[in-house]
Amino acid sequence: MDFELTSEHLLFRESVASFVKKEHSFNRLRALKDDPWGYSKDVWKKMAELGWMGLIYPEEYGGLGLDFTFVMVLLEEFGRGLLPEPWISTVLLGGNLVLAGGMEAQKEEIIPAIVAGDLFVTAAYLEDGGRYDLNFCATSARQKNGGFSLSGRKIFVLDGCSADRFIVTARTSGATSDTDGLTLFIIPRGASGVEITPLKTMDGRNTCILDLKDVSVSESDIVGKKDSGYPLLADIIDQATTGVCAEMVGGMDASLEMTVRYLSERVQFGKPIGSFQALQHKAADMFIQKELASSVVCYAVASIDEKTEERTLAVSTAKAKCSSAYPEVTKTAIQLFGAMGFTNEADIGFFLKRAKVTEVLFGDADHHLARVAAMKGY
Amino acid sequence: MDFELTSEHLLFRESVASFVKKEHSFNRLRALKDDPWGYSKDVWKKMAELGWMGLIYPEEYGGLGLDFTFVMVLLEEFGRGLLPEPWISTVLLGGNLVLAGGMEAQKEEIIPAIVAGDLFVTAAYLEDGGRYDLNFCATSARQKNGGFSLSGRKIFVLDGCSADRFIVTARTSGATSDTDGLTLFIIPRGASGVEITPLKTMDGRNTCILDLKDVSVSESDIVGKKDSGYPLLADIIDQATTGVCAEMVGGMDASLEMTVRYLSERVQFGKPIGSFQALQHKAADMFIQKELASSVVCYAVASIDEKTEERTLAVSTAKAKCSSAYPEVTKTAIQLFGAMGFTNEADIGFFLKRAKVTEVLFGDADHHLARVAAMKGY
Amino acid sequence: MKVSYSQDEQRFQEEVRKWFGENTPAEIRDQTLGGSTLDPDLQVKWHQTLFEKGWIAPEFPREMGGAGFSETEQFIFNYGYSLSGAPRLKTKGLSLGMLTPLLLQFGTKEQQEHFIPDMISGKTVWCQGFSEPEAGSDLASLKTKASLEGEEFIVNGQKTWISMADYADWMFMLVRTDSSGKKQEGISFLLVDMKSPGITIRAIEALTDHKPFCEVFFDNVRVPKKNLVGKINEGWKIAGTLLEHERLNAFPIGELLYAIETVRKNAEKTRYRGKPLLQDEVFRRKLATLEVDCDSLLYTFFRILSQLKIGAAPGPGASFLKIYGGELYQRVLDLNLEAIGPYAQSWYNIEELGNAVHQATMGWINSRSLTTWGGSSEIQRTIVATRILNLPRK
Amino acid sequence: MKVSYSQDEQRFQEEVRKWFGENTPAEIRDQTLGGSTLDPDLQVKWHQTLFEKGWIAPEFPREMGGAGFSETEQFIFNYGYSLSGAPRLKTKGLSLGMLTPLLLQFGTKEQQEHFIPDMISGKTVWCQGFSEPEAGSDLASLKTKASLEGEEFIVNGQKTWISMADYADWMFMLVRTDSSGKKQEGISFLLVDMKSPGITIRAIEALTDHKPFCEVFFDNVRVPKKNLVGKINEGWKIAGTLLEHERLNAFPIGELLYAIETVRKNAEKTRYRGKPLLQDEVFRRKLATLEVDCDSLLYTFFRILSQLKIGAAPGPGASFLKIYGGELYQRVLDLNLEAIGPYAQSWYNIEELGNAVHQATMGWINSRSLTTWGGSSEIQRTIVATRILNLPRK
Repeated sequence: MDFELTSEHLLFRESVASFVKKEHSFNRLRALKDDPWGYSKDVWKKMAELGWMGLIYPEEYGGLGLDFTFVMVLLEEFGRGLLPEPWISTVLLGGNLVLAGGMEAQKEEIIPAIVAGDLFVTAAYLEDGGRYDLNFCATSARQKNGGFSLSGRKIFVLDGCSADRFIVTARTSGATSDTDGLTLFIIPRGASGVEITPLKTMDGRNTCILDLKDVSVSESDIVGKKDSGYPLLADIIDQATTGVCAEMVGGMDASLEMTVRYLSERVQFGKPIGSFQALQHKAADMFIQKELASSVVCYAVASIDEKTEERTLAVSTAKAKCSSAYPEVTKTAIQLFGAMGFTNEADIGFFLKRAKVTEVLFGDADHHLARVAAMKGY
Repeated sequence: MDFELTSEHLLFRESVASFVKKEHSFNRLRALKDDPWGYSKDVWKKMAELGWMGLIYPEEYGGLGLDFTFVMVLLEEFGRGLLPEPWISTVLLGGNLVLAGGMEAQKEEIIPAIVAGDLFVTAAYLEDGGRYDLNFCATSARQKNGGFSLSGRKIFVLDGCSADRFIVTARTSGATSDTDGLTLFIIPRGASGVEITPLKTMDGRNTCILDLKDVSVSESDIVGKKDSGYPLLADIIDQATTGVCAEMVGGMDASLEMTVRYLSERVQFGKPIGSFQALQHKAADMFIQKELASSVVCYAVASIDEKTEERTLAVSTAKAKCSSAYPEVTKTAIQLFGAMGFTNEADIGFFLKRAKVTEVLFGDADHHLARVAAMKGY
Repeated sequence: MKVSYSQDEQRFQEEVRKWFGENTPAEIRDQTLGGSTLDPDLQVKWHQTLFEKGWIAPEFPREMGGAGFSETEQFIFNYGYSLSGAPRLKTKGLSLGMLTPLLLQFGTKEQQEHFIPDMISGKTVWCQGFSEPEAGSDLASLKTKASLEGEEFIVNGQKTWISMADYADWMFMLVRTDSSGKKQEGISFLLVDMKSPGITIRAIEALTDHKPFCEVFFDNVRVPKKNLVGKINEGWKIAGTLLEHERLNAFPIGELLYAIETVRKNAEKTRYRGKPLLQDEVFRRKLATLEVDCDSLLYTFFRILSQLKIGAAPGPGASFLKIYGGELYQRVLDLNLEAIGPYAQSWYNIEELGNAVHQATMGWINSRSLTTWGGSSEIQRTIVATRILNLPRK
Repeated sequence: MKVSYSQDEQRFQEEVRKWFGENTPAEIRDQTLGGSTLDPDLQVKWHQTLFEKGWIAPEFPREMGGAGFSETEQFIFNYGYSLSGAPRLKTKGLSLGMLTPLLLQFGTKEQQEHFIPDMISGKTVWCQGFSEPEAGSDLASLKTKASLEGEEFIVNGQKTWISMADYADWMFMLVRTDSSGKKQEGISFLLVDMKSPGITIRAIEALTDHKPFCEVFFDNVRVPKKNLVGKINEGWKIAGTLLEHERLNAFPIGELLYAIETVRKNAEKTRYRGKPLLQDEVFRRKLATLEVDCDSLLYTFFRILSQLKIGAAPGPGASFLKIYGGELYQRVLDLNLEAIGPYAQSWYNIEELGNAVHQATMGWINSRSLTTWGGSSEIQRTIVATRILNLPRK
């Protein structure tokens, strides 16, 4: 077991960090708060120019073909700065689904466009009443005129307000909670019967409710095999979950760093408050939680890179840990910042909100704990 | 809502406290550790002379007829000193069952003897596989020769090594987990087919495994109604549970007091360790937990005194709180005592062990939380 | 000890339940979980409604405008009030919960007669000027200066974290009147008309995107000498008493009871694998744990409250209620977000989601402040350790 | 990064599993959960068995008597060792885990050659004389005095909390050789033959009713000057390095893994409402929570361990492993008692209950010491805050 990064990974970290520092700031987040997208296409294009959209995609589609550890490095740095650009939804969800399950024509149309920074794709799979279960799907795909007619509602579609394409789960057979019978379809934003209701999250990012009313799609819009969308979706969601875990680790690290700085600078009773034992011990607990999360995320990333049999267990273990650690770390940070932590004038509050959003994104701690128990065989 | 004690209660507290101080010490616990009974009949007789066995029994049977608040006061003081005498098993379990459900002849035979300090009675109801459920009963009572023949095994019978009589649950009808079909029988220690295996608990008190092999009893040995023993038992166990909660509050109070003293006296780095903020805050948390437990036990005691409809909920709320607070408080105490706390030379360890035993006695926190959820209607 | 009600008390309980059910405006109830941002106009309106009913001050005698309730009636009243979803009022907390007992203890007869009736009726709204940018936990380091010139104090300096400063008619504040001795010794307690020339106010935006508190700047503000409470340079002791009242008032009893009910309702509405989430064993256990802690705290609160006489200082006991109450309320609102699952990430109030989601997320953010304002949980634990347990100070 | 095994590594994993399965004596395995009270004779026997197999020191080179394993092999070995239920050995922890790296760094060639081989083979057993009655957390306050007279130190004083002092052949200890300067400056590090005249030992009874540690009294005990490690008065720095090794050794990795397995087995055997307790949703969730925390810690442990070269000091990172490892182990053993329900109150080992119950209760009591010995969790958190996070010291 070895968690050392190569010099390539370390160099990449430096370049991502300096990009984030140059192109991004917390004041940018303040400015984007009421923006319908919550991010900027300019920054996105610059990222694309650096090749980051194709980071893990094969070279034949214009990608760099790098390993998943690069994803970890990239997203940790995004997490440190809270960069809001939709890399997870477009690259890890949308593009990855097409790459893993799509027909050659779909890949050729979509992947290079993503790599170029010209196309936003996302996945739409959550439904009301299903909580975090990917198999829960009441959206129906009925055969009609040689194709399918889709009707149903998806919620919290990640970056859905700005997506050009949606990869949607719909039921071609089976009952609402069956694992079998799910099919993935690509739907363009402008398709007839598609309605988008914006749903901003507390960290200022965009999600949407996606209503489908008799949306017509053809066989050629299917990603993967009919009735067998679940394993494909589950595998890709596992990867995206690991990505968000890396982002959470970066967020914990930045929260801790900001808190330590504040504790060292803020003076009360004639000394820096960071010299008070009770506050020191809370900072120590933040550090411990961050370290634990970081290690287990490394394990999940390496498991994905090596395609081990335990990777799904590793991912759920990582998300369960991050979904409990990140909120704890940021709550403690807010507490240690005192009244100042409760204002929008301090930056630390951004991390509290992002922690809450990422806590539930792709399933909260309890959801993943139940999976861990099942996979551990009890 | 009023939790003030009357001057009678306060006077009684003083007299119990001075008795415990005079007749008992932690060194006495050390001496009794390997004693098969774990307590002394001499002290028991002295308690009887003060009228404490009959504290809540009606005057017609030689009792004092006082309210349940006196039980709280008595047991809080026992809990402060960790007095090991079997007041809860004999008075709150054994005697109370007879008083609440017994025939006049049974009452006349048993209650005055308990009041005089001449008779130890206990209840035997727990079985292997039933965890804390009172209704779980595989012990059978088959009709035989106009009476019954009892066979089965009871575990952790409180003060069973020294009991003269056992009030035993046995199944006269129904399946193992049914609530109906339970009957209570009085069995004398020496009855044929009774086998007692000592089972010392970690606090040095005695319990036993009670094996019954074709033990013959008659109709006149039934306490309460045939097949309807459950509600009677449940009600008396509620009272005993409340009693043990009061003991737990006393134990928390003494643990806190000893810890505060140690923190004030032990010097490291040139000052009392109680001046260090991290240790102060742990002591503060001990105090908070003790106060919360104390209030909810008062509520349960008053609910029993006033026979309110909510009393079973109040009892389970109290036990759930005490079963989490007492172990927490004593674990923190041990931690604050450092290496010294881990020795049998310090007294604080007695509280850790008693906390663990009382935590599970009459059901642990989870058992009572499940009851709370059910009684709150979800 | 006594926990059950007489028939009269049961009737009163029913009356309270009924009145609040009929008279609490929906717009107020909806804001309870996000309580501390309740619109000031709504607060004053609700204050005045309660005053007209005679219920604004359950513990005060009738001749003062209070309800003159017995201790049991107070319990019944407060419990019913809380369960109705009606919020604690800052207008009431500051004026009736904190300043009134203080004026009764330390104020002149003239001050009592001039200020108290308008506080009770809700005619005047007060704010509290204690904290400064460099004097938070270390309150005694405050620097805002008041120099006596003839019959007036001239006040210069800056206060911060002041709720409703941009709405209040009056402020009670701590000022430095002497810098020569120990820092606790030169502090005085003043009542200041917020319309005085020289006062500038800047609202601060909180994590909720609301502006629930302000900075207030004093530039040669003139305050009549008669508005000094107690003696000059003896304000620290008065402030200490007041902070104990504040801690008791800071105990979020109403929010707690209402929040537990809300979690339950949300878990009943939320579907999880074909059943209401409330039937999930794991969720049930979590909720029951919080219910037990809430009940324990509730009984403790009333145990301490019933020992208090009107105007008496609550003592350091109030500290531990504030610590545990704040932390427990945060745990309850954590579970409330857990109940609504993916909706926990939502923020804006869109029709599709209904108000429960916005209320839950907003309330959750708001609850983070409960363990810092009015003295952080860290400061409170030190108070418990040194003043209740008598552990050695540094 | 790398987490999966090559075929060779998988074969080695199987070999380890098989060897421990066949060679770990049942009497040893049964004591693992109550690890720190493992009978010294059994410890030495097991130490020697491992030595003969060549597996006593996985990380040491073969020429020293170690196994010379690669980092991955070390991981595989340690993991397999732990899961087998074989306990950490105090004989190994003190001598190989702490003293050997220290002698390699600070000792003379003569000391290295004289002491290390017997430690590795298990021929000599060591104990550690650091704490004193008035010098626990505040270790630098130690008073046991060593005066140099010619070629010998004369040692007088008292040490306490010493594991196996009544069994060990040698002690490494801290003594005061100068009282004139700062308290950290006059401390030296000595190796003392426990058979030296003037040594008296008193065993102390623990909460487990065993006597796992002793007080040791020194009355004019003569120690040859050549048994001084490092320079005179420079023992504090050496001790600091050694304490970091101790913290890494104090991390209860084996107990944790074995304990989690034990909880699972106990919950499988325990019936609850007609089913194994392990099928109860609430219990499953609790166990899964601990498994996630254990795995997180395990990966962190190996991440830190793999960064260490032999003999290098682990640095302050070892502190946080010890904190979290100890606290987590306590949580696991809490759940282990919860699993066995009413049996959690039992103490004596009666046949009726089987060994699992005694092991569970004894292990639970024993685990309480994990967060105090070798520097309490409070001290460790301060180390993390000031030495890793660089927060200001007082």
